[in-house]
Amino acid sequence: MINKEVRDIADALSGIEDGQVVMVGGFGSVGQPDALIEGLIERGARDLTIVANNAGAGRIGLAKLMEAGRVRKIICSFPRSAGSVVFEELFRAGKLELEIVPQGTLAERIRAAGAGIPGFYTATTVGTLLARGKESRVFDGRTYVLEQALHADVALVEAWRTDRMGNCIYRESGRNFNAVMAMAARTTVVQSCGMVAAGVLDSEAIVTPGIFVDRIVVVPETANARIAEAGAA
Amino acid sequence: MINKEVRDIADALSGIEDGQVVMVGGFGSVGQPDALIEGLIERGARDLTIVANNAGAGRIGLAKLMEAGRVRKIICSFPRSAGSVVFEELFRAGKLELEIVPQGTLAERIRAAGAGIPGFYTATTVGTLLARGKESRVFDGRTYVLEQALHADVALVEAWRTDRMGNCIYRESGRNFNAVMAMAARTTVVQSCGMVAAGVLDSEAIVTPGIFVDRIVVVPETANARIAEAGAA
Amino acid sequence: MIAYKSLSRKDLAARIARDIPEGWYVNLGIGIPTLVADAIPAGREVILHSENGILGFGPAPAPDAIDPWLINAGKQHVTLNPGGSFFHHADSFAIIRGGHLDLCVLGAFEVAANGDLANWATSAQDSAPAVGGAMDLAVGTPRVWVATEHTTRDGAPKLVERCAYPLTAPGVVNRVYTNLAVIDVRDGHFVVTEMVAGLTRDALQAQTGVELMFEVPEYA
Amino acid sequence: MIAYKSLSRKDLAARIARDIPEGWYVNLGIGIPTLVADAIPAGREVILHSENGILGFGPAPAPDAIDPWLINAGKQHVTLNPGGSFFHHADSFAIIRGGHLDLCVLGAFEVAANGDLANWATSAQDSAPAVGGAMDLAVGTPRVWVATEHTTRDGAPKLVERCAYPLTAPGVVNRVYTNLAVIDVRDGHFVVTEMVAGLTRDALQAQTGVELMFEVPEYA
Repeated sequence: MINKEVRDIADALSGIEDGQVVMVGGFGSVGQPDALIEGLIERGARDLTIVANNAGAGRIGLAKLMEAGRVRKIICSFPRSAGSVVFEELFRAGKLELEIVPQGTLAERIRAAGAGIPGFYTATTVGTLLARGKESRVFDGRTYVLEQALHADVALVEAWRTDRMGNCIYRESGRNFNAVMAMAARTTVVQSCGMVAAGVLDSEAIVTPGIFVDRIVVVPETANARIAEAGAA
Repeated sequence: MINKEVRDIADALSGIEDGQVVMVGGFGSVGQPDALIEGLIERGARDLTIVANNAGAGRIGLAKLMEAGRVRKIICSFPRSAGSVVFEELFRAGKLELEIVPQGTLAERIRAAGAGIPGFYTATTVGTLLARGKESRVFDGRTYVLEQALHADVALVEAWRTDRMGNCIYRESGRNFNAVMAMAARTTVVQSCGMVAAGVLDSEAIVTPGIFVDRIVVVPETANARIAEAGAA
Repeated sequence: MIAYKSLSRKDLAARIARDIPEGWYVNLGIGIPTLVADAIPAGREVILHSENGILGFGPAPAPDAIDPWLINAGKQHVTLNPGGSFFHHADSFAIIRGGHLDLCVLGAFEVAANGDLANWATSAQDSAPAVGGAMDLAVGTPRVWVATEHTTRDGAPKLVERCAYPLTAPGVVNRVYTNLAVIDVRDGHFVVTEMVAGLTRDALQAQTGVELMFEVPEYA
Repeated sequence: MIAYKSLSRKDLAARIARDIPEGWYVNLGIGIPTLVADAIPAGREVILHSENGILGFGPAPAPDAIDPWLINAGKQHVTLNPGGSFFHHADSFAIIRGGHLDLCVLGAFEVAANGDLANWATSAQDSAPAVGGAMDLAVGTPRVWVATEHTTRDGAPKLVERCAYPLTAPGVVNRVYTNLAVIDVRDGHFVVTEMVAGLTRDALQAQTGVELMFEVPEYA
């Protein structure tokens, strides 16, 4: 019987090695797999490239991972925000590479990786600093830039409910980048707020079919909230 | 109050003119908006380009539209199939242009149109007759061809349940091309099996948000089945 | 000098809201644009889109009714209106990039008479500015309105001949709502269509970095 | 001539099913491949994908339990297993093109020793062949197995040096299951790993359009 649930966070993150590309879901703190991020810090892999919308806030989660010196590069749309103190320090000190990608391009590059599309064109960034070095092309009289698929070794995703087959649903605005990152990595690890029996999730409403998911670890909502709060304290 | 429901099929199809590109959802007969196709035949617009997975079967639906001489060109993945007699006749007589597009490329070109992506690369067709005349490009040592977005003037879609805001859910394998075509047309017309009050459809399970939908006409499932049967008789 | 009263941020938001018809799909940026949500006249259905995957979000919840899973792109707690829906980030930006929204209202550091918008980076030397969804919105949305104070806190004009700040997108702004005036962008010119009571053309021009055209009568 | 018994279509399907481990995500083409679905050993979970937006479909329903909304890509009525899901066509081919399936099993007009597959058009002069999802499957799936009779009805070989029919995709086939043998495609060669009882190497070679390599003992 297929069963993608693993015993604990350490099992869920096994195989993550130095130098890998790790996608981390969430937007703001919603849908962010905090327990997996903590586990990644404990695991100790270094020289990581992180793909996420933000570059962390405070000294928890992604910021803590960066502060621990594990991140070589971050690919994100919104690095500098209220509370992005760790990012600022490291970036100013030249200890962190940064690739700024407009949010829609970031989402589409991730989806492209999942969909077997190596490159696509978008009008976003045309005529701006962020188009520097990008190839451009005209379709129907309008200029677009070429963007390439963004793949990952591992995606860390938070879902609301999952089943043993790996099917996921998300909750409200917790869906965000999680559902696209789940498609784009060689190994997709889901931090689930709860397991249900196969067949319980509505077949019409499954957002991430199990085919995209490799491992699931259950972290109840309350436990995840405690991690976030403990970090913030 | 927003209300996208229109009175009848004629209202739903108003504005469709000669020479337009019309997308028609469905795969096989499932999710095919038969009543809208009948309405399109009655409307009389000519010189149409039809985008659909199939080129019709028997002498009903799309086949009837073609037999009536209204279609200049068909863009599809599966033109010749059991029962595609009208297509065969017209095509052999040189009365119908054909663009064969692999099914995945067809779906992605339609999605690209809806997503503001004018072009993308895919490995599908590389090294085959269907790559003739296509621009190719190498990413990471593998060759891909450039495919362009496929836009439409009108998309004819069948949905299972809709609300006045235009939100749609589909039923089982009836989702198919309908959900992507709904994104890709200037005007999206939905043949709905039934209306529900706004807020009844599960916000997590809405497949086509109302923003993609312009008009809805209710055709109960039984009525649609009668149209299909009458045509087949 | 003739007396005039510039609009408060709240009144500016209300002024913008007045121009949004029922049925439009609208994305509101951070800052003054966010205030537009609360200013839409009661009973007028305008559907708000948020980059993080929401259509049809509603006003902030009561403090005791906050749903931690439901925030907008500005990371504020919101509610969901009946008929609202959730989707993932790629679908959310398919909506934006695909031109499906009717309008976005954005803040700005500078707007140029040719419609250029600068609202993300404060200098070309800033190597880590946060772009977020601003470029996608500016490029993808058929109507881009800017909501801004007419000048910076130091009194420097924000409406200029050419933007000095890095562009968010070239030639995209259709209209600017400031605390002093409503100004269309037409064929490379700023055209003033409305001014606050008591303001003179000269006084508005004096606070603007490029020559204005006027479709409003001089103060009388 | 030594007696041998070629596999029936059903036995061929069963032979293929034997090699599909639990947990694989599999797309089955029209024809013999479709029969594989019913041949998967009971209790072994293999998840079937259909181009028209289904993961986890199950066997045909009883005639009185047909659900008109639920068909597979071959337009046959099917059922949905617990844990199955529906999605739209672009997502369905994202699964295919993105390399997420473990396996597709396709029919063929011809397979070449270099892995070229021809299974869609019967001649380059046929200007209206139906390609469907064949090219996407052939290109996107990491393992492509072909299920076919070893020869055409006329006895012409289907395993050839170079395909004469228009290609579906070049160099994609990993393995061929015929009614006579199981044949791997390795480094430009067909390598026979299994033959039906009683068949000789020579007899198999005689029905094949290109030189075979053998990893099976000669019939003894």
